[in-house]
Amino acid sequence: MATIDPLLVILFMANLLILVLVILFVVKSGCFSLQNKIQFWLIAGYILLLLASPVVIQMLPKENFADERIKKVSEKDLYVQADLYTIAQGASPEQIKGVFVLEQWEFPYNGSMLNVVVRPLYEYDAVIVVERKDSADGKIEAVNYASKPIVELIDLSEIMKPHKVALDGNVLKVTAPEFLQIELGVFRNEFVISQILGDTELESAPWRHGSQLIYLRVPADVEVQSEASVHFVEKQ
Amino acid sequence: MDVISCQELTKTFGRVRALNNITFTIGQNRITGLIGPNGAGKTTLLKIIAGFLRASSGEVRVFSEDPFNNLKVAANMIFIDDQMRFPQSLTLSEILASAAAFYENWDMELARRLFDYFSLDPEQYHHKLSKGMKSTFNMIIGLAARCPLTIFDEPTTGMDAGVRKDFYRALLRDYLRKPRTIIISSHLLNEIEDILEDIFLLSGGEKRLQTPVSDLKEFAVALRGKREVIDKLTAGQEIYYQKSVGKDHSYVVIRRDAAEGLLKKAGRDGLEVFPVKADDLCVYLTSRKRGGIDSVFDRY
Amino acid sequence: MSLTDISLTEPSLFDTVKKQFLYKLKGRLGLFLAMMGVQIMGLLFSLSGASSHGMGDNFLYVSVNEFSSDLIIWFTFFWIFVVAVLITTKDYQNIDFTFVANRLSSHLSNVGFLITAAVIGGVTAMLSGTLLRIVIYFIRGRYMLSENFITDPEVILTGIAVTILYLLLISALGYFCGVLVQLSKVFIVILPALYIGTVDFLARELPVIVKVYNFIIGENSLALLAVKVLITTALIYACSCVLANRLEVR
Amino acid sequence: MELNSVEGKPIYVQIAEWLENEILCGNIKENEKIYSQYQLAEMFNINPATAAKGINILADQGILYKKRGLGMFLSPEAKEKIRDKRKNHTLKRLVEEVVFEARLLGVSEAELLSMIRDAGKVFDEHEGIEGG
Repeated sequence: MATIDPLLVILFMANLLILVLVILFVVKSGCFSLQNKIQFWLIAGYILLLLASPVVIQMLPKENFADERIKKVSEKDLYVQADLYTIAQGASPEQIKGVFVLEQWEFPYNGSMLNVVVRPLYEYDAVIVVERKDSADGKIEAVNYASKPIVELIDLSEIMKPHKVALDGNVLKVTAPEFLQIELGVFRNEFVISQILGDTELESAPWRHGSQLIYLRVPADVEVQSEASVHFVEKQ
Repeated sequence: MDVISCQELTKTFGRVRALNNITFTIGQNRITGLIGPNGAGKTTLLKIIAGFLRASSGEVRVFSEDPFNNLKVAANMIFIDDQMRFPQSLTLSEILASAAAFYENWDMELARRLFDYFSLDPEQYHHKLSKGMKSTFNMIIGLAARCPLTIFDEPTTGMDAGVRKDFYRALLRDYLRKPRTIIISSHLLNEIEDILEDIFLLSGGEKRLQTPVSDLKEFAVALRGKREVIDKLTAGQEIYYQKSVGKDHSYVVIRRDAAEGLLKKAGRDGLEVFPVKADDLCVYLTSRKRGGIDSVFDRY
Repeated sequence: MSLTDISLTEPSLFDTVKKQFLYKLKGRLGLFLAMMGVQIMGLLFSLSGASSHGMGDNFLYVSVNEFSSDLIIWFTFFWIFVVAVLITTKDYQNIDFTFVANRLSSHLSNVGFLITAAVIGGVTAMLSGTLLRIVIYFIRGRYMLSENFITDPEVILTGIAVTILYLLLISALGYFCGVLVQLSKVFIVILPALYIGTVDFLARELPVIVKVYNFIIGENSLALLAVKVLITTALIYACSCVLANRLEVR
Repeated sequence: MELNSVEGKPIYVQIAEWLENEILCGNIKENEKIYSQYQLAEMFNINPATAAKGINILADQGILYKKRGLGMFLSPEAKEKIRDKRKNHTLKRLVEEVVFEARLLGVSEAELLSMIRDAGKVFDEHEGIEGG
């Protein structure tokens, strides 16, 4: 037999002791001298409340439910490991599975120099990839690619916040997305259910980090410079 | 046929012999008083009759059946004592309703009237009653159940004198209305003596006497007079009780039929003859030592 | 005079058991109150969540709180064990024998009571899980709730069925232990020792016990589980009745 | 009437005596049905069997007679029989006791007779007061 943490044993025993005391207190007590009728209605009320709860739960407004706001991920998506860094190494974003466009921008631009700044500086390493277009069409296109963050089989990409990209003179400002903190409540099936129906898929489901990448396509005649690290790729 | 019959009934608890070789019968529709000092085995005997305990040896028959674990005996018998337990969550009136379901002959009207008379609150809980009130309530159950065999084991524990009197009167009147076999155990005879038909004396786990109570008063006589005269007269008699009175007088209790011849002579010999009170006789017959507590001090 | 003059009641066993069963149900409401207390306590303990873990990157931090009503079910198991032991004690037995009873009718009505307790316990324990979800919904509104928040009826029914089966088995075991203790107080010492021994020593030395345990508890088919548990339960109850049938009462 | 259980007299004897007194007082007429054992049991709070024994004493002495299925009735010569019996038994025993006591105390026969006479006078006066 596996060794058991003595602390757990003590906690378990303490729990049992409390339970015994509660049962004995209720059963033995002269201090619990409820009229039989009150006792009966208390118990009946409790059972009725429980019987009603499956109905009540159906009627609760569910706008705050993950299931409602976020699509459940499919088996297919789950095992796609989307690595955005291959883009930085020259892969075409469209060819990578699991990568999607979170947001895109287009700016008319006639200058010859473009300064890309990242805010907040030093605190954030944005991954920026720059591709020089074939022609000088006077347009800067920016695409915010992302891979799906998947937690407990839930695709959180819908609530992912994109970067902010703005052009001011010859400065293209890339601002990090608002930091999102999400609390998720999930329910495990009771062991009596899982004995018969098997464990929920959750148990084995992997988690996926979501990551983001800013892909800039600049006119052929624009020179890009930046204090942040910028990856240049050639158009394939 | 008899309601109860026991043949050489013996009951031991471990090494303790609670009942020893008891043989008796109790007929139908009689009120029998089971009298004996504390520890005589009264409760044990009654519990065997009720089927709660098993006889170690011998044969017990109640309604011609072995009472132990017998549903038929249980359904026709009720056993009232101060150890009776009821569910704590039930009020007295709910307990009465439950009892009514169990006993075919249950008389709810009687129970209600007794409730009123003894001013018991039907909404009260049994475990909240005082000792005397508990006994009163138990007694009401015992009476209202109207079982062909009704056993009261020391039913008046904790009752005050007035209630005790009322109880015995209620018992008698209900018995007159619906005769049945009733056994009442007590360590004192005097207060139940009148309503009894038979008396069963038990002491040290042995049967001492079973007789109609009307014969009990004539069962023995007491003689008082000079010690040597008494000693001469009573030589060879069974002496139930003996006590020294004054310097050279003594007081003895002997069987009346054995003494019949002596009694005539007694007056002439200067002896006084007394009747013996029934409850005194019971004490004499069931006491551990002849001569009573005085015997402790006499040879001191 | 002869005995034929007395009109004696001829009770039927079934009738007596029925009356006693109803009497017990009425008189032991407090035990269900205890169940309520135990389950609500389990629910309160479950509110904090069984476990939580988190994951984050530059843009997102997700913390996941896992909730489970397993604890409520375990508490209910414990409750029925205590109840089963409790009703074998002298106090409860005396209540039986105040009115018409014999050993068999007393046991049968106890078994009936425990079956009722198992059914009520099973239904309430599983549904407490649903109640737990509702409570969490209201007190932890900021959560995004997901995954099994709403359980399919057939899943709940399966859960109820399995819980009831376990409760039946545990109540039978508890009753058996109680009866053993009534037979001899020695068992108060022996039983816990045996339990610890079984878990630790015997499991190693006697794999049979583990096999028996797995045979019953490790069953994945509801129908087979039901058959195994019901037969075992019936056997244990039968043993208890036979063992205690010669006991003296009151 | 309350029964006296302190005095050694058995209860059924007391019942019989009480019935005799009722008969002597004329509370029960000839050929009238007397109290049943159950009525007596209820009146005196005693076991009906004991009461029956008291009735049976009188029946044995012919004071009562039995009509089958109807109960006990007072025989016509009941008063006479009771008076005879009491004279021959109770009074005789009392006199014997008085004589015995007188002997023990050395009281002469003449002295005793005068005491009896005095007691009779006191009794007569008492009756007179009650009557007047």
